[in-house]
Amino acid sequence: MTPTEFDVERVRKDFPILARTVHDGLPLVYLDSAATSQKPLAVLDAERAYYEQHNANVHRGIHVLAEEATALYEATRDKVAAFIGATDRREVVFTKNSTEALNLVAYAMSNAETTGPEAERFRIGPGDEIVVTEMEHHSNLVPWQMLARRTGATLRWIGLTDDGRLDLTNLDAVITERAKVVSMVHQSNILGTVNPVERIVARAREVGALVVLDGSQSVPHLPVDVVALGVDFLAFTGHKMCAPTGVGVLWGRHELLEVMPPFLGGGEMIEVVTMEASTYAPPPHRFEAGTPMISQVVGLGAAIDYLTELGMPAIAAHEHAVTAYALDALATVPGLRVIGPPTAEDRGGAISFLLTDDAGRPIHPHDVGQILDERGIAVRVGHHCARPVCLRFGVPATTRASFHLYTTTAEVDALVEGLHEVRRFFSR
Amino acid sequence: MTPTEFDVERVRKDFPILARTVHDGLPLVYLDSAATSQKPLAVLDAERAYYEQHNANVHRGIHVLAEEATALYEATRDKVAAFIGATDRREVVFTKNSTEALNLVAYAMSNAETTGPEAERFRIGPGDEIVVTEMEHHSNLVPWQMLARRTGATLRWIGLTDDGRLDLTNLDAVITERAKVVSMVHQSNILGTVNPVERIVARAREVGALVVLDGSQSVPHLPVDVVALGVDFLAFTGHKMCAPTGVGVLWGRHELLEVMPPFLGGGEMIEVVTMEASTYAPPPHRFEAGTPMISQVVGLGAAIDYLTELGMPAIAAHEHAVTAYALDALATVPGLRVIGPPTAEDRGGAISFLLTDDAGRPIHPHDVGQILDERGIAVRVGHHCARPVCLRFGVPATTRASFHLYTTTAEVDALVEGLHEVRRFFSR
Amino acid sequence: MKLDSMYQEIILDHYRNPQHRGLRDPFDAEVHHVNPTCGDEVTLRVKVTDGVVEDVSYESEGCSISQASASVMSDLVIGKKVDEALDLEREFLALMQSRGTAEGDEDKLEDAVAFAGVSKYPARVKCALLSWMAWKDATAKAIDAPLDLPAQEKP
Amino acid sequence: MKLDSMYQEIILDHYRNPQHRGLRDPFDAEVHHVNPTCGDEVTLRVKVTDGVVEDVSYESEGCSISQASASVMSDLVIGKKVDEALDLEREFLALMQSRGTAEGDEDKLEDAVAFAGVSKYPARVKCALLSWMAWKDATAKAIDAPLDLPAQEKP
Ligand SMILES: Cc1ncc(COP(=O)(O)O)c(C=O)c1O
Ligand SMILES: Cc1ncc(COP(=O)(O)O)c(C=O)c1O
Repeated sequence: MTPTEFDVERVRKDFPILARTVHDGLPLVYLDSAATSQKPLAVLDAERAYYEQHNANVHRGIHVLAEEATALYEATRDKVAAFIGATDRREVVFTKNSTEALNLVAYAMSNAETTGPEAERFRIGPGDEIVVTEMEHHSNLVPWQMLARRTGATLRWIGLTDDGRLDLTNLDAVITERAKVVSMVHQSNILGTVNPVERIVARAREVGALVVLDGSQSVPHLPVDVVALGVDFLAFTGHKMCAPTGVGVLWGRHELLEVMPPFLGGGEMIEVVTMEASTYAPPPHRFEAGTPMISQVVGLGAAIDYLTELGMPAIAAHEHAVTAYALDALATVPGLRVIGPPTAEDRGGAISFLLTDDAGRPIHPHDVGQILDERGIAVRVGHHCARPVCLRFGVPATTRASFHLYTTTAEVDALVEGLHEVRRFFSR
Repeated sequence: MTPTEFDVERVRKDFPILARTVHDGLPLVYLDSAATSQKPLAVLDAERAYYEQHNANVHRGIHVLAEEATALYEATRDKVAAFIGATDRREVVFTKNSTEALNLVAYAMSNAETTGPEAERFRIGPGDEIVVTEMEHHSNLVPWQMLARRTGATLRWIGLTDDGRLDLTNLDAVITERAKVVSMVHQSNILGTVNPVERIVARAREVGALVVLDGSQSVPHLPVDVVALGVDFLAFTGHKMCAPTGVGVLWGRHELLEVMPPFLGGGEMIEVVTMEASTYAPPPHRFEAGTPMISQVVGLGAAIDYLTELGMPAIAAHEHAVTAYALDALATVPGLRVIGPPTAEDRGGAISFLLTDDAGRPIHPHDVGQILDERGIAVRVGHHCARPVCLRFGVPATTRASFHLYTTTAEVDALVEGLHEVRRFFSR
Repeated sequence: MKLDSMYQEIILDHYRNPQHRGLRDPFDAEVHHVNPTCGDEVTLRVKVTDGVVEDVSYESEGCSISQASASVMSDLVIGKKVDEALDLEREFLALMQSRGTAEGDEDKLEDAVAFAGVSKYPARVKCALLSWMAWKDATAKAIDAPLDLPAQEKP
Repeated sequence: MKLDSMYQEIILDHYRNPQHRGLRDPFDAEVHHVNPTCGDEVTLRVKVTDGVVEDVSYESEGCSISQASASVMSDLVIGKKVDEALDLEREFLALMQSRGTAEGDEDKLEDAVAFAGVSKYPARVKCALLSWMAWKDATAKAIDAPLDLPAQEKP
C-alpha cells in the first residue's frame, strides 16, 4: 500500500481530541506522539462498554460478568500475540507500561539468586556484564544500573556516531563472553534512529546473552515480528499505540518465561500458598500479580484491532512520508540543526533539533516550545528521558516534534512556520 | 447520618451496569464487590473527558494539553491526601494496584542493602523478622515471603481465633525486638474482620518496627485516617472504590519516603542520569517510574469526589446495616455456616460461608456459585486469594457475598432465596 | 433449569460415589495438580504395566464437576492401553473445548459424555480437565516419555 | 502576543547579559540543583559574612526564564541581610504561585517583578524558582541552619 492510499483525513476523524482548539480557538497541532499518542473513539468505546456491561474481576469468578470480563481480557492476549508475530499466547504478559516490563526482567534476574536451579540462565553477579546502548530511554537504563548495583554485575554500553546511530565498530569488544543480557531500544524516542537489531542479536547469540528489546517506539509505528527479530524479550507500552494509559506488554519466549523467577508477588501469580511458602503459577500468570489493568487491556485490544484494520505497513509508510517531508522542511529553517539521522532511512518520526536566532545565539528548547505552544503547536522539549544522549551531543536539551498515523504534512508546515516565528521573536 | 438518609436507589442509578440483565432477562444481583466494585457514571465521564479533551503525557511538557493533563493528574494527589487524612500531598504515590504498592515497600527494603546510610531504617537481613497475619490476602503475604527469601529474614505471623479475629494473646511473642516491619490487613477480604490496628501499631512502636496497612478493603468502605491510625504505610486499590482498574495508591509518611530506596527504575523517578549512575527524584516521583496511569488517576479523583459527596460515614453506615441484615438472614438458611465474625461488630460487608445439603453433605462453593449465577446472583467462590485462611479453618474454599454502597437488602433476600434453591437442587 | 445440562444425574452420582478414590499401592508415578484459580487439587497415582494403564487412584478436593470427572476418568482409563487412553484424553479435551457444540462419542467416552454440558461453562472446563491432566502427567512420568500438556492454555 | 507578558524585555536582557555568572571564590557553601522534569541545572555558591549575603555566583544551564531569574536573584540578594533576602524569596515565591493574579511589589522585588507573567505558566514557574531554591539551600548550609524548602511541592 502506498502512502496515498492512506486517508489521513479520515483517520483524524476517529480521534475526537484532534478537533479541539487551544488558546481561544487555535486548532491543535499535536506533534508530541512520541510522548503519548491520542486515542481513537473505538478505544474509548471499548473501555466504556466494558465498564457499562461487563466489569468484574477476572480469572477467579464463575458468574456471568466474571466470565465475560475474563474472555475480553484474555482475548487481548491473543490479539497482542498476533500483532507481534508471537506463536504462543502464553508469551504475552500484561504490565502497566514499558517501564514495568523492563524492570520485571531486571528484577527477575536478581531474584534468580534465590530461586531454584531452573533459573540458572537468569543468574547474574560480579564479573558478569549487562550491555545497553547510549541512546536508551531512562526506563531502559536505570533498571539495569539498579540491577548492576544489586548484583555486582558491570554495566557496559554501545556508543553513538555523530549522526545518532549505534557505533558498532567495536561491538565484539562491548558484548563479550561475560555479557548475560543485552537490552536495547528498537527505535530511539529522542533520535528517531531505528537500530539494526539483527546485528546485535547475532553477537549476543555468539556469547549466549539474553536480548531484551525496548519496542516502546517501534511497536506503535512499524510492523514488528518477534520471531523475525530473534530477540528473547520485547517490551512496549499501550499509551503510545492508541491504547489507554496504564497498560503495557512484556513478550518473552515461552521457554524462558517458564523458568524465569517471578517479580511482583501476590494474588493470581501463585499456585499453592501456605504461610510458610508458596509455589508460582506458570506463565503468563506468574508475572501478573494482583488485579490487572482489565479495562486498559480491553482498550489495548481495541487499539490493536484499529491499527490492524488500517494496516501497520500503511501506517509505517504514511509516517515515513511525513518524516521525510519534515526533514526536508526543517532543513529550510535557518539555524536549525537536527540531532539524529539527517535522512528518513532507518529512522522513525521523532525529530529532535536545536535552533539559534539570527545572531547565532542558541534559543533554549523551552523557549522554542513555549512560543510554539502559543500557536497551538504541541512539541516536547527537554532531555526526553534520554539525558545521556544530550550529554553525548553536548546539548542541555532538544526540541522534539514527533508524528503518528494522524499527523499531516500541513501540521509539519505549521511547525516550520512556527519556528520562523520563534526565531523572529528571539532575534529582537 | 443514619442509614435511612442514604438513598440507595438513587445511588444505584449512578451505576449503569446495575441496570443490565443477565441470562436472558434476569436482573443482575451483584454481590461480588470485594473482588471489584462497579463504577459510577461520573468516573466513566471523567476518564472519557480526559481522553477527548486533555490527553498528553504528564510532567514533562509545556504545551496546553500537557499542562492540563498534569493538573488533572496532580489534582487527584490532593484528593487522595484529603480522603485519607494525610497532611502532605507528597506522601501519595500512585501505583497500578495494591499489589504493586505492597511489593514496592518490600522491594525498597531489599534495595536498602545497596543504598546509602540514609536507608538504614529499611535494611533487613538474617535475624530480622517480618510479621504478617494469617488472614492476609496473597498480595500482602507473598511479597513478604519473597522479601524473606531475598534477604534471609524470617517471616512470622499472628494467628486467628475460631471466629476469624486476630489472636492477640501472644502478640508480644510474635512481634519482638527483631521485627523490622509488620504488615497487616485492615479489613479482611475473606472473613470481613476489621482488625484492631491500634493494638498492633502500639506493639510495633515499642519494638521500632515499620507498620504497613493493607487498606484494600477498608478505604473503599470506611472513613480511614492515616494520622489517627498511626501507621507508616497504607496501600489501597482504585478498582474496589468505584475507580477504574489499573490504579492504586501507596501512602507513606514523608520522612520515611524521603529516605526510602527506589523500586522501579526509569523515566520520571530520576534526578540526574548519566550512563555510569543516576540520582533519584524526591518523593513521590521517586516511586512513579515511567508514564503513569494518567486517565486512571483522573478517574480515581472522580471516584473520590463521588464517595466524598455521598459521605464515607453514610456509606459505612449503609453497608453496616446491610451486613447486619445479611448475617441475620443467612442464619435462617439451614446448613449454612459463616466463616468469620458472626455479628456485624468490627466487620465489613464480605461474608464467607459454607453450605450443606439436606443430608448434611457439603455442597462445594463452586456448585453453590454456579446455581446462584443461574439466577443472576454474582458471588465469588474459592479461596479468595487467602488460602491460609481456608487452611486455618480446614475448608477447601468458601462462597463469599460482598457488599458496597449500592447493595440493597432486597439483593440479600435474593441471595437467601437462591441458597434455598441450591440446597433443593443438591438434595435431590 | 438450564443447569441440568451441566449437573447431569450421572455426574452427581459419580460425585457422591466416587470410583477409585483413595491412594493405592503399587504405583509408578504420583503427581499433585492444582487449579490455582479455584483451589481444586488432586493427588493422583498411576501404575503402567506393559503399556497398559493397570491402576489409577487419587485423593482430591474440589467441586462436583472435578470430583465426578476424576471418578469417570479413572473408570475409563484403567485397563486400557496407554495409547487408547491418550486417545480418550484427546477426545475428552476436544469435547470440553467445544463450547457446547459437541456431544461426544458415547461408545468411546462412556459416562464422560455427560460432561458435554460443562463445556458451555468456560470457568468449569478446567474443573472437568483437572484429573485428566494429572493422569496424563503421571503417565508421562510412569513411562518416562514426554506427553504434551495442552500447549495453548485457553481462558 | 500574549507571551510578551512572560518574555518581558527585562527578562531577555538578563538572559543575554547575565549578572554574577561564573563561579567565584571565596564561598561558604556550594549546591547543585536540578529541575528533573526539564533538565535545567544550576551550581551556585554563597558567601555569608556577619549575617549579610556577601556574594552569590553560579554556573547554569537552562531556558531564558531560569537564566534570567538567576541573574535577577543574585543582583537582588547580594549585599542584603540574610533575613531580608529570605523575605524577598518568600515574596517572590508568592508571586510565582499567584497564577497571574499578583503583580509584585516593585519597590522590594525590583527587576524580579518582571516574572509576574511567568506565574501564568505552571510549567515555567519551576524555571523561575530554580536559582532561588538553590540560593536558599546554599545559604542554609552557609549559616548552618535549616531553612524550609517549600513543603508542599505543587504541580
Ligand atoms: C485485602 C486485600 N489486599 C490486597 C488486594 C489486592 O488488590 P489488587 O488486586 O487490586 O492489587 C485485595 C484484592 O484483591 C484485597 O482484598
Ligand atoms: C524508547 C522508550 N522506552 C521506554 C519508554 C517508557 O515507556 P512508559 O513510560 O510507557 O513506561 C518510552 C516512553 O516513555 C520510550 O520512548
